[in-house]
Amino acid sequence: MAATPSPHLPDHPAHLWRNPDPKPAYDVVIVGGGGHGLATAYYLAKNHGITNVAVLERGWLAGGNMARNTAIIRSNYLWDESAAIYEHSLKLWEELPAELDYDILFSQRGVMNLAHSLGDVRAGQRRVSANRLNGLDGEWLEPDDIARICPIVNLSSDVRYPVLGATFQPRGGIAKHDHVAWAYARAADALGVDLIQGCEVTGIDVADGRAVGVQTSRGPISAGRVAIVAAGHASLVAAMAGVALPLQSHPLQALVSELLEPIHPTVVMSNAVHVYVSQAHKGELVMGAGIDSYNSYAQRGSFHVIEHQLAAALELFPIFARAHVLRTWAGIVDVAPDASPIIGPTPVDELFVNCGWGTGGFKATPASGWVMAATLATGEPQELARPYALERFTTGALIDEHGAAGVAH
Amino acid sequence: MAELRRSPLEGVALGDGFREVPFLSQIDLRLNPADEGARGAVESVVGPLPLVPNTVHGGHDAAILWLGPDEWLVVGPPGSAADLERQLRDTIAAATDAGPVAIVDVSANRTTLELDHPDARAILAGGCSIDLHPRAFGPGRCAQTLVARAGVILWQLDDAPTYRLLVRPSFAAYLAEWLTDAIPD
Amino acid sequence: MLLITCPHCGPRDEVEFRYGGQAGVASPADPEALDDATWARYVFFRDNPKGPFAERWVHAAGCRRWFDAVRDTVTNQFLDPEPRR
Amino acid sequence: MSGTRAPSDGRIDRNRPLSFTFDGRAMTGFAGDTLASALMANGVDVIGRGIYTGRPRGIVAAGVEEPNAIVQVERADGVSEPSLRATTVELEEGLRVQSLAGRGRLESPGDAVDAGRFDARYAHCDVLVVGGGPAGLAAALAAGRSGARTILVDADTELGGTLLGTRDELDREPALDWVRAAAGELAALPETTILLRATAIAYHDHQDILVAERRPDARTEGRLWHIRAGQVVLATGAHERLIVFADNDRPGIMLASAALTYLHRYGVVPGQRAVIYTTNDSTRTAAAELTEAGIEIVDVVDSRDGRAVSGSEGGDRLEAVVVDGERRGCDLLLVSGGWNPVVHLFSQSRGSLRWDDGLATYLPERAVQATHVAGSANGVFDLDGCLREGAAVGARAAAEAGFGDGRPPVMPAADGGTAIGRVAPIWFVPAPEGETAEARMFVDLERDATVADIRRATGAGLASIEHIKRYTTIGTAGDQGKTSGVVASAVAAALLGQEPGALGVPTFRAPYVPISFAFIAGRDRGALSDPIRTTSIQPWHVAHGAVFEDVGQWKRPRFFPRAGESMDAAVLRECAAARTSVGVMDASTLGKIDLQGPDAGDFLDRVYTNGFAKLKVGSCRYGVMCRVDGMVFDDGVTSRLADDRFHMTTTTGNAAPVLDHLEEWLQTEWPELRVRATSVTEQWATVAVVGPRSRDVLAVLAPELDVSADGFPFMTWRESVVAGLPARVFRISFSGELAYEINVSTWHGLAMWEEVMAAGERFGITPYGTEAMHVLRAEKGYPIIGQETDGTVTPQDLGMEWVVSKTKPFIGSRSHRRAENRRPDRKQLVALLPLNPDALIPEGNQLVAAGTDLGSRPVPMIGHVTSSYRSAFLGRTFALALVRGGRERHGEAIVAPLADGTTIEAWITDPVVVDPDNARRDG
Repeated sequence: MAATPSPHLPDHPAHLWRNPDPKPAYDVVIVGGGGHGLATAYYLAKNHGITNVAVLERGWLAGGNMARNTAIIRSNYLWDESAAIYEHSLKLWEELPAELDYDILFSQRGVMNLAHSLGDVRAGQRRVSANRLNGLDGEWLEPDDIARICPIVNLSSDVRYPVLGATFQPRGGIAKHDHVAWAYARAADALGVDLIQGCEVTGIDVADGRAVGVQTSRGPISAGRVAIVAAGHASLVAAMAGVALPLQSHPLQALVSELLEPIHPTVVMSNAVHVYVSQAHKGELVMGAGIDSYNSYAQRGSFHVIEHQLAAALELFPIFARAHVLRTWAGIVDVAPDASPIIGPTPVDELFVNCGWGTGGFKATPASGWVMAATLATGEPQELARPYALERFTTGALIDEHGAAGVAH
Repeated sequence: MAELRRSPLEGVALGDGFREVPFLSQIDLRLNPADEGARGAVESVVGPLPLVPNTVHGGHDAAILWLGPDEWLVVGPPGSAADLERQLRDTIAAATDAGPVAIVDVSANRTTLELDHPDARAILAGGCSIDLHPRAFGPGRCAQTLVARAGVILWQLDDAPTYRLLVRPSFAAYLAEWLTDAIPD
Repeated sequence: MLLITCPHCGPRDEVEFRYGGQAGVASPADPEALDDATWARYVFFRDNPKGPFAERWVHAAGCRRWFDAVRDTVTNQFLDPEPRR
Repeated sequence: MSGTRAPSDGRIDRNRPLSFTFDGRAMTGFAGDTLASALMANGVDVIGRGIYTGRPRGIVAAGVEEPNAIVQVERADGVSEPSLRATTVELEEGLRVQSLAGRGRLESPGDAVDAGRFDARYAHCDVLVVGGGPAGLAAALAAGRSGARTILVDADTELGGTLLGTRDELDREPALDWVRAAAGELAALPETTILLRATAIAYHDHQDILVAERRPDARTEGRLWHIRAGQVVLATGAHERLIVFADNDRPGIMLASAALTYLHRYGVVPGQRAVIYTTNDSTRTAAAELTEAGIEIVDVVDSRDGRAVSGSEGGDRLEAVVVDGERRGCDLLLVSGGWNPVVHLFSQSRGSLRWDDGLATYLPERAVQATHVAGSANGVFDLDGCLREGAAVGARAAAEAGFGDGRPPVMPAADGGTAIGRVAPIWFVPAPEGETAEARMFVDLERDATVADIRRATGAGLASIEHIKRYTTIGTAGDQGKTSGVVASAVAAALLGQEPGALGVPTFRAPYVPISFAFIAGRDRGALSDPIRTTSIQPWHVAHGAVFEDVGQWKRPRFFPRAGESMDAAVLRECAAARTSVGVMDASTLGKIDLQGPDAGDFLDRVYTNGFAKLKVGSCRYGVMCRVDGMVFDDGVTSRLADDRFHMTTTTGNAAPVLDHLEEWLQTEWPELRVRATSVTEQWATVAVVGPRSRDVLAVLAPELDVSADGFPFMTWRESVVAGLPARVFRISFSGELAYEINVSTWHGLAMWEEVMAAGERFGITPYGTEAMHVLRAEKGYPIIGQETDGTVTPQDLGMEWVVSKTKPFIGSRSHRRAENRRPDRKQLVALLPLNPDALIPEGNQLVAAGTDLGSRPVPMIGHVTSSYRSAFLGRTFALALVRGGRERHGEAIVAPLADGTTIEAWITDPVVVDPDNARRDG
């Protein structure tokens, strides 16, 4: 249930993790200490008993996209393959606070996706229908329902793009991103996983077509299996082993307001005008925008994206006019041609990837770690991960989450 | 036929300092400027083409605007497009050494707003990111750019400064409303 | 807002342009001769470097010409003062 | 004691009193006051409360770095703005101010939309100078005199910077005299612009600086400047730091420079008995200045003497401090813990920072863009040095922009100056009672975070400043750690046993100060939030009661209801008219592209899946375009105007993308093709006349035109005069009926429409909108791009093998041969006829095979409905759907499970449900 918004944050545990020096060898080396890497390490240890594991992080743990996203959680994706993995994730989210014994401020306040055109309505109905048959909680809302759930949405017919309805997933919501990452990190550390920060991977050792270890800024480390879980930097790391990935890295901007009294009870997304917004537990409005068009590793985007976003936001939420932008920032999202992730083996034996999550990474964290851990444990793609193989770009069996939002008329 | 024509801003109340100049003739020309035969034929009809990017030959009544390295817009008084197009086609057909020239009557594809306001620069700078300072943009200059959320051909006529904004009919009402709203304090 | 130099129109704000991704990816002369993997490589795989990147832009709201430029994907600095055609 | 107004002094206008309220109490200040100075002058000690601790908090600073005095401000016009720093709010008549306990409130002024109006301005300059203090003024003078286009921005209401709050002299005259002269000279320079109340909030790539200008008396409340600068001079000054000790948050404890600013600039005496606690020379003259104002100096505690303040006493106001273990009664503690150069913009511009031991802070190290730093922002703290460096940097920036010789102008000499010397920092003062007191040692006042919080973070295993920031929330509030960031980093370093500069500081994020959403949105609101595009026939549609739908930026008539008529009834009526008599619709929004050149036919062969090179002049052909991945991108009819000229149409939404697509391939892949593409979308208005009587209507309008079936066959076009207007008439059909699309100049669109209506009157001509258009085409199985397709659909999936050439390559052809695209169980277009002819399956609904168990999840889905309508012609409902292996399932049943738990069963049929032989169309 939704926690009552309060400016108070829970206290963090007095101990989070050790800061060990790297050992010379591990059964599994995970490149990337973000949410997905940490979750992978945790499930490797917990589900598969594999604890001789190192997570190598170039900077500080969870300092990439995990620290830069808008923390929205939902599973109401269109395609069966997407719904399956994101719903697995949502089920894991529901257990996570208890399992990890950490208040991650998981709040199932519902996620609403507004429709502004007949095409949006059709696409929304299609998605809700698929969600229900897939066993997800999807609902279609008429404007009256929207007003009941989120009274501050401007439902006037006079606005430039009137709201015609919305999809709604009541079990969707938000969580506190840092807490999630730290909860996984603490749990993995407690199970014996080495979390090694300030350790940049500079090369992948490949012998006879098989990955055998990595070169790092803190020396060579040999590995039985290597997993690349490096989000925006995945294609760079994979290239060290000669593996090409069909990914492009783009800035994805977000911003946050000052702390405000509770006013926005749910999560509202509007793909048509590129806005998504929630009010976090302490009271700040957290808002995301569209992806900047160009490739970048700069963790910053162009300001016109923010200007468009706020203009659109004020059409939907006039009451936000006097809220203030406190900070803006950008993550680096790696996007595959079909906007779906790539999970599984690579042409190099014992080298695995988990990347291409684009804008879906945060909500996928538990399932991503879960399926990646199973894949690393067995060497075979976990069932939910199987459709996300790299080969799909050759066969054409894409899972096109871009296309699912077709906009031409 | 004049009585049957409607300009996009007919009947629209416009703010002080700008007005619609409807029904100008506009011919879009596409040719390779290195093709001397084609260029010669065209220039024998319309006069020299401006080859410097974003410049204009001519003025109020008749002008040629550079739109791209192989594209120009010939602007003339209302009602002159059909004759001009015919003349161009005939001349090019007769020029045996001319390569292909694309000629399209686009007179109705954009309407023209003329901005003649003491604060014209400031008004435009409210939504146009190009540098309109006299050192950077003066009479005889043109640019295809954006003013707020509308694509325009911006064209400075004189030092006053008077500007023309050529805009698609479907964006004309938006642009007019934006300009009316922009008149500064 | 990036400032992008159109080789024809000069420096203009990024909003006048549309991004075209990696430059220099020629379409295969004979697609039918390619196996699925090679074709997939052409359709879906592009370089994604951290650092200098040869990329394409089109001056969509201006002269509508495509051009290539080299930009550092970390600093966003364009490395060629005059972008190549 | 609390603050009081001095009998004289200050830069306020004592002849202009202003009344306001604070938490309901009526108060008076003066023009020239900030809200903070007015509150202080009214004796207010407690402005807010700690967000977690609830402890009383007073005014600490005199500028943007204020962490405590954050209030909700309601203006006389009813606009209420949360979370404003009282130190940056200019006092105005009628303000209603409320204290906040950490969180602001969003309020709508009644039912009215917020009246605030903001706008934007693009500007270009050779040299932008940020900051109008001594260094910035000197830089602006140097740049301005060179003739460079110079913009000087300053956040304050007047130029002068710190000089406004000091009694410094230049050439033995008051420094403010020089400021006035400099401002006058700059204002007179033709190419120099001064913006006051203008805060540079962001420094983006490519010298793009955002400046937020407050405009209290103008038509717009604020203006967001987008300044593209050749060179940038940052003269942004420095913020004084607090010192962390137990109970260092008590009202009455404030920054030393702030206290002097209140005294000199605002004529406010901040207390009666003061202790000064310093680490550096910047407080050197403070004691004398305070004494002159009648404030008793109880003690001056200098860290360089090994002395320290370790605690405070009092309630809502300071009563005493503990100095070296001894109690000293006082109501004011002036603190100078050192200075933090304002490096925010420099850091945003990607410049690197370095730790400076002498100043105990971070300084700009290396610029990446054309960025120069001058004055205290660069670690230069004496007035003489600021002026000299400002002048030098300004001249250099101008020279690098191509103006002047780079030689700095001569500046006046400062008498003495205010150098800070070497700073002996104290990151936190240990308390006699040990670590327990650390929970009362505040590092970030706005976030109520303490040394204890930092110790807990480091103890938990955190060693990165970013982790510590997130664990403690230090630096995440509205002040973005302006006074706390360096201290927090140094405290953490100390607790980790490292040097003070070891950890760095968290990334500086834009904006430098909080800025309202409305400020950024500017004028892009309401009607101007996005263009509304309409056709030339719009006045008629509006006059005749059309109901519109948004199609991209276009507003298109969806249907034309008669009085009291429902949409369903209107659409049935409109469809019936088109099938039985004649209907008319506005098709002007279709994209139109003129293609000219000898290779135009070859080019079309490459971009369409089917062939065009051999199309006869005068003929039209339907074509489909794919993307490289083989998926349908667009469709439309293209007509040959001449051997070397075609007229292409595209879908409404894809008009621009298709033109871009054509240009991309022409310019980057096939530059050898001699083809030119020109958009003529808005050159032509298109009136579609549809139905068995359409020929009669056209015959009336174009008596010279042979409209007979043989004289003007299907899929041909004619140039003609129609209703006296020059026109191109295309005999094409998107309805399956006999139909003509009359194209005339956009100028003539409305006239042509009216002529068609008049000519069709005797046949009961009926205007119809997009909804009827969708029904009519669906009855014929014609897909709509974006409705039947979603980027995963091939032409073959749509049953359009007939339009896909087997003999020539085209964009995407190779992709059609990939394994996935040849699977027999791909989703294919079919029509569905519900068993119950009144049952309408919702569009988008998923489909399952007949007999599927709906009781468990997941339910296997085999397709979805793309379009669903009531057909006037069939007298029943029908739908189009994409169904796995659909072409092999004609005649089978399929089930649509609805949201309410019921189902609709339907038969799968061929997608063409009306006139499969095309007798009507070809009539």
